[in-house]
Amino acid sequence: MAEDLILELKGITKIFPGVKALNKVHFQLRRGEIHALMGENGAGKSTFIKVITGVHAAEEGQMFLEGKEVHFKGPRDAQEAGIAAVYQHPTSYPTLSVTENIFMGHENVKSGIIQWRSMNAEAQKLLDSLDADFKPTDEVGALTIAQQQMVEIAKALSTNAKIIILDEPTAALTANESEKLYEIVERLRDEGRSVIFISHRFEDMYRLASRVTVFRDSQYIGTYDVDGISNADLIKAMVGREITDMYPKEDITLGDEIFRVEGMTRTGYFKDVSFDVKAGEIVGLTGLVGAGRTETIESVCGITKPDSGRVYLEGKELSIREPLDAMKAGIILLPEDRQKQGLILSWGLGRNVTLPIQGELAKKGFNDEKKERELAKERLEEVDTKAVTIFQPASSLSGGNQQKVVVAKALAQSNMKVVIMDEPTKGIDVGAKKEIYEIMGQLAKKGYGIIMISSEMPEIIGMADRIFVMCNGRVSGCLKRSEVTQERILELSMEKGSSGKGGAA
Amino acid sequence: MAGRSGREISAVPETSIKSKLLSWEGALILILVAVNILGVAISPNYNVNNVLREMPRYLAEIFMMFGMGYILVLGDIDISVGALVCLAGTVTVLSSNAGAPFGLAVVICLAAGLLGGMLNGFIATKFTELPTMIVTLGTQIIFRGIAEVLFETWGNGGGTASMTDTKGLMLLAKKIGPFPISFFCVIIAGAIMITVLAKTTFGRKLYAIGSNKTAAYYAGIKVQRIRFICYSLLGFLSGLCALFLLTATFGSNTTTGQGFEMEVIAMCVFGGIATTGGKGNLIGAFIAAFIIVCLRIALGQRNINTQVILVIIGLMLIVSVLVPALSGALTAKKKKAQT
Amino acid sequence: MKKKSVGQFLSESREASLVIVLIILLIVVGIINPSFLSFTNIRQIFLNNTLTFLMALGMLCVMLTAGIDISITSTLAFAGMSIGLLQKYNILHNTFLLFVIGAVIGIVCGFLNGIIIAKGHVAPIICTMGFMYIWRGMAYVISNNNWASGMDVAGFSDFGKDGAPGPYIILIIAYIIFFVVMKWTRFGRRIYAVGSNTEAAQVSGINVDRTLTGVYTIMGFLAGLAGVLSVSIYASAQPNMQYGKEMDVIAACVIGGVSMSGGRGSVAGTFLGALIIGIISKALPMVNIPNFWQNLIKGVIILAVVILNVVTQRTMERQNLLRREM
Amino acid sequence: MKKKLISLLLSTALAATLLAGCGSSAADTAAPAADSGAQEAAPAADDSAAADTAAPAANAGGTTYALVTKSAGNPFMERMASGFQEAIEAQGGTVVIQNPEAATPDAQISVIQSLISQGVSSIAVDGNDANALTAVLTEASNAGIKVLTLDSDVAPDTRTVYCNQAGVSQIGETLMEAVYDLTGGEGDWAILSATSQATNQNAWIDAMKKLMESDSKYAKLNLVEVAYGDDEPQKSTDQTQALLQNYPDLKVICAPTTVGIAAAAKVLQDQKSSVKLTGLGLPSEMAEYIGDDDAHSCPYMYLWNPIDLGRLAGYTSIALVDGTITGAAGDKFTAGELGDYTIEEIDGSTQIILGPPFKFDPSNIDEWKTVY
Repeated sequence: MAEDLILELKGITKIFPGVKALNKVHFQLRRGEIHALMGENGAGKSTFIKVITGVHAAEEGQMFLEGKEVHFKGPRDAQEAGIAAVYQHPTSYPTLSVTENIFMGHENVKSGIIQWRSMNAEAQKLLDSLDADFKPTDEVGALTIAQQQMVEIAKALSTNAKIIILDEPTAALTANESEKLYEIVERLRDEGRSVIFISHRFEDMYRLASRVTVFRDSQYIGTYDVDGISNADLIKAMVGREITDMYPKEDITLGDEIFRVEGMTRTGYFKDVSFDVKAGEIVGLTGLVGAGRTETIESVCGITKPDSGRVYLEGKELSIREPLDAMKAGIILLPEDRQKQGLILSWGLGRNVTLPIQGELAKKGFNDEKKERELAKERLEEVDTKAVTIFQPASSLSGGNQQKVVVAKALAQSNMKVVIMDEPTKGIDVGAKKEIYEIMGQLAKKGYGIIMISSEMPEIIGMADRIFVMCNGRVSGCLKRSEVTQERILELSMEKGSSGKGGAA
Repeated sequence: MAGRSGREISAVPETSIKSKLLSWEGALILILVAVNILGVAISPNYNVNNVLREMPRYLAEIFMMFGMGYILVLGDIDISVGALVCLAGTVTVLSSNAGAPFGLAVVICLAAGLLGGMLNGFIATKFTELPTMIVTLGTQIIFRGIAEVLFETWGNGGGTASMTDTKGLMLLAKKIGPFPISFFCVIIAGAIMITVLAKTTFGRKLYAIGSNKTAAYYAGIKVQRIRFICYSLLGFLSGLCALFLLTATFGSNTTTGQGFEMEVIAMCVFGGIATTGGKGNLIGAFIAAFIIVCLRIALGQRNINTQVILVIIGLMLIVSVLVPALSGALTAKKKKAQT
Repeated sequence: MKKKSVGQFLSESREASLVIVLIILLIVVGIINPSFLSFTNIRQIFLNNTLTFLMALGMLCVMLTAGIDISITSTLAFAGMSIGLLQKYNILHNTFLLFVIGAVIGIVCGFLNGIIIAKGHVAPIICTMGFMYIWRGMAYVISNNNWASGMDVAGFSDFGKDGAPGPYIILIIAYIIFFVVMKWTRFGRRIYAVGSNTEAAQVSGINVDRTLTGVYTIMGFLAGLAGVLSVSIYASAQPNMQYGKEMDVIAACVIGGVSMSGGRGSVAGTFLGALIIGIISKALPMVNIPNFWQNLIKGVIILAVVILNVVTQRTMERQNLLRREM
Repeated sequence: MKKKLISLLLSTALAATLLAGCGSSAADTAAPAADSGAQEAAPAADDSAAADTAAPAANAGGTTYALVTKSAGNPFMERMASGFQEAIEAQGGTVVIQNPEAATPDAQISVIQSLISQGVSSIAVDGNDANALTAVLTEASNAGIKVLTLDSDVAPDTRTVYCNQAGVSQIGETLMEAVYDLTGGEGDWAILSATSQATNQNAWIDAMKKLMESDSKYAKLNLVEVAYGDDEPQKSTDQTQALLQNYPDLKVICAPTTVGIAAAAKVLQDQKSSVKLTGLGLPSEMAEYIGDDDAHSCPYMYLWNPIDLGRLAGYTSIALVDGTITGAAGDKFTAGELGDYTIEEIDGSTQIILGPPFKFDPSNIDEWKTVY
């Protein structure tokens, strides 16, 4: 059968200063198919996408669009050829309106004058087709991540693209938001468009794609029919080795209650939140994005000021006014956004690890660099960070290894009693995920209390002893390990009678 | 969970004299030497005595530069300090003339600077939404405005006032050998400020805030308190600058300190401190300050048009920030060509 | 659609709140000295602040890209001095050509800023600080300690004479053009896009470097034009003209709601901001506030406006949170 | 590798900048020299000619006389400097003219410090502030340099003698008489001054105020306001307009400052106002506005000849250095073509007075507007 290929790339090689980001990779996309592109972080998927969309020019290789060879000189060429991309981080203009975001670069212009009225009408039509709950004149910066993603998709649709590329669109979405996205993508396929879908989530792939292409270490590994490949084989293709026992959760006898939060309230964000953690216990905290999970934890740790609420550690009430108070007491937060909140990317790994404790190591206010280096090396090796030296900048590491540095930073704080991990595996690849779970298990074994915030159901079900579910700023329920199912969690996450659309205000 | 893969991470810092010499600071030292050679070459009067004698007026600015270095490392900016020098100088002169003993006048001078800095710090930390450029643009106009009102209401009017009792200032203007007292003060202040920034936990916190304010806050650093301290410190140093400026001018007027803020920012940037924060150190800025001072003295002795000197400084400033950017792009291109 | 409260409307529309500030200002000054509201006086506010009004438009563009330009008054002096000297030495007296030459000088100065900032990735404040010294110095050097005085620019200064329509026409045309360009053309929106999210702009095929260069070139063009106008309005060219006035232009933009972090600001807001600055300097001598209070009052108003804006925004956010159901 | 490249490039670039700077600026320093001779000569010609003569001589070791002006870029200063230079070069001395980068005492301090280093024989200063230069001028005197002032004085004990363009009371009387004449002897009038810290401005204004109190002739004159235009055209314009609006009965504005008077003249003339203007102004700046009819805003004004003032300072410098005079009251010397001068004791300080202010009116303005 002569395949109806809409896009084909052959022997693409892309070199960045010092690195080969892509090494002779191939790719075929059929008309009207949803094609998943998978691989670990650093495998070259994002670079590959940027070659297709003309952001990067490949050093070698050919690209055929509907059988004809094409050379894109810039993103504009790719756009005109009918290729649109929705990137990992929404590439929106926060200070501009939805309409402008959608039409940026291909405005409706009549003799040099932008036709706002017709563009607004067109944008409204696109938003309607996506069941969006916001207006074309809204400012994008005020929308939720999910809504911004929708703007991006509307943008892709507005160019009437034949090929739509989605780069990890579900990474920041909750389960039901993802479900909505799936429906949209399927509809796009039914309209005859082709979709390339990059994701770390296997559920995304199984739910949507008919074929999957795997990259590893900048190289092309293979293309498989989704129906014809087992989960284990796929992981093997991606990681290069077999991974067994994804969630290494051991049964540990729990100790006494170590940490308790009572009646935490911050107007507009969360209300009357209470939960507790026992020594050696992993407590999951889940719910939709916008349910107030991160906001609660941030108030607990002193990042933001709660209106009311009490925090007890080992039975004693703490007064936490700022992050330092929590850290001194032994409550350590691994923040959600590694790159912005967890690490100083331009700094060496060592300095990152010792940042919170440099004062304790110092002699009379002077930094003890030697002690710092030794400690940093020890902790970084302890979590098996893939790095050459403690002086290399944190920005040079992959997402998984960056997360390990954040963990090492927490471990360096010797008074640690409670660890709070906010989305610890967000955007990191399978291999690294498993290592993070292992570390988590070991910490529990040592008797620390662990709170894990996550939107990924499999990992929270796989790792947590108890799960607190939050919905619209309140704790809507607590499930024991024995009684937990995906359905129960979903049910508790959804407000009764509401469609569960985040907390847009 | 000790290193299951047994991977070892190096913790040995790279220290080679060669790399130190080739750093920005190394280049600055070369330039400082070159400027002094140039000075001797073009002016027969360019010698240690004359250079040190001409220096005090410029030295006053260097006090302020240390504080500005801290602010720039934080990723902030303060353009109000020139006006603050004017205000501090003015209250000192007026209070001294109103009968305050010299010791009290000194305290008033430093307190005025400190209070001005604290005002900046207060607004900058309470209204973090505002860019510090705006805040200090506002206080810049206010500080000079207060000085103008003071001249009219408490002074003899006329926007200028001079110290009637100059004994104390004369003492400060004294020299030890060929070295003016302010020279030693600058060296001492420099040693302290450089060490604090480079070697202490406080300095490390500044770099952390300048590199990533959010991450620093999450790591338990009291970001706003430290910013407040740095603004207050800069204010205090502006007071010190005003005091030492008084030892050269013995009076204050509405134009005192005009343009100082830009000059000290230029010194810092030329010394390798980035206005985006988290980069550079005060050693570089310290050397750069002396480069500019020596250059001005040398060219001044050659009676070169003062405006031409400003053009040269402007060019130096642009070249000094452009060269790293261009050479960076160049090496990147080269590497690309090699692979 | 729910109706917006007055407070909400004001906090969302910077222009609306500025108009209210303006009206209050006008009423207060008008009561103390009714002649302030006379036609001549209001006309003179525009004439005396033509330069601020004009350059604020360029500063708006620059600040929309999250940049700043503190070299503008030096560019102004260099361009103004150049055309002043052309007349002084009887080389050229054609008003139109003089405007062209001044504008070209400004364009070259601005282009240099733009190219160094865009291609050399130099922080705008540093690059323009360098050129602030350079162009001001050049103005002195070419002047050779001379001014072009009223006699030298006799015919030319008729253009900017009090009562002559020239400066107003230039202002009106500039504001109309910018109003249209910033809102209704691709180039204008691209400036917003670059300031709002540079990376996204790059990905969606906007030539960021070219936009940046363009913005600084426009700023230079307006500064050059302002230089020519300055010579015409004040009938003299001195190398130190408009020294330090760049801060007034920046203040006008800031009061007008232009964000220093880029992507936010409007032509209407800029106009109102510049108008408020103009009214302050014009009103103080007329309400018998001694001259030496002027800076203090100006500074306080600038800070008050920006802080007030932050406070209202915080209150609105707080109210939004309270309204959120839990 | 990268860093090495940086240092290399930077050093080269810097060296290039410096060389370029020195090359161009040697000519700049000397430029005033040629200017004095040929007012209308193209500037390019000046540079090349002057570079040969003045620049190498600046450090030749002979007697060097220095002049420190208020600031660069001011034609009044420029004319003064040319007179100074002419007088001294006629006597075979070497001249250094220093224009500070801004009109502030700070900038003058740097420049004077540099002159002390160069070991000049005398320094003539046009002070930007009466007191701020005290320390540096004392230092200069201690180094054996003769210090004198011209145009704007400094604290009397820090200099030998002050070359005064005209006595304070003389200027006060002249301006007051002009105001009396233009108002017709009664009515409102206002003063537009420069900055509030300009010493000679304040002295003249004080003299005028005193005169009004003491002389009953001026009893019907009403000084409504002293406005300050800060020697900025824009601010001076604002202030003039405010005066017109606030005082509808205003008859005369007196502006004893060259920037202010030009700005005010333009405002009045553009508005076709009936208010008349007088004061102190440069003929070249004011030629447009001087006239007897209603189309011109300024019937007449005064000034002294800045070239002569410079000359006087030049001859005084020479006399001080060669010991003809010491700066004590009663000393006599001959100032070349200007004639004989005696140092007088006025208001407790030693001064040399150039002469009465010169009146510029429609009959002589065309003759003078090309001179200064």
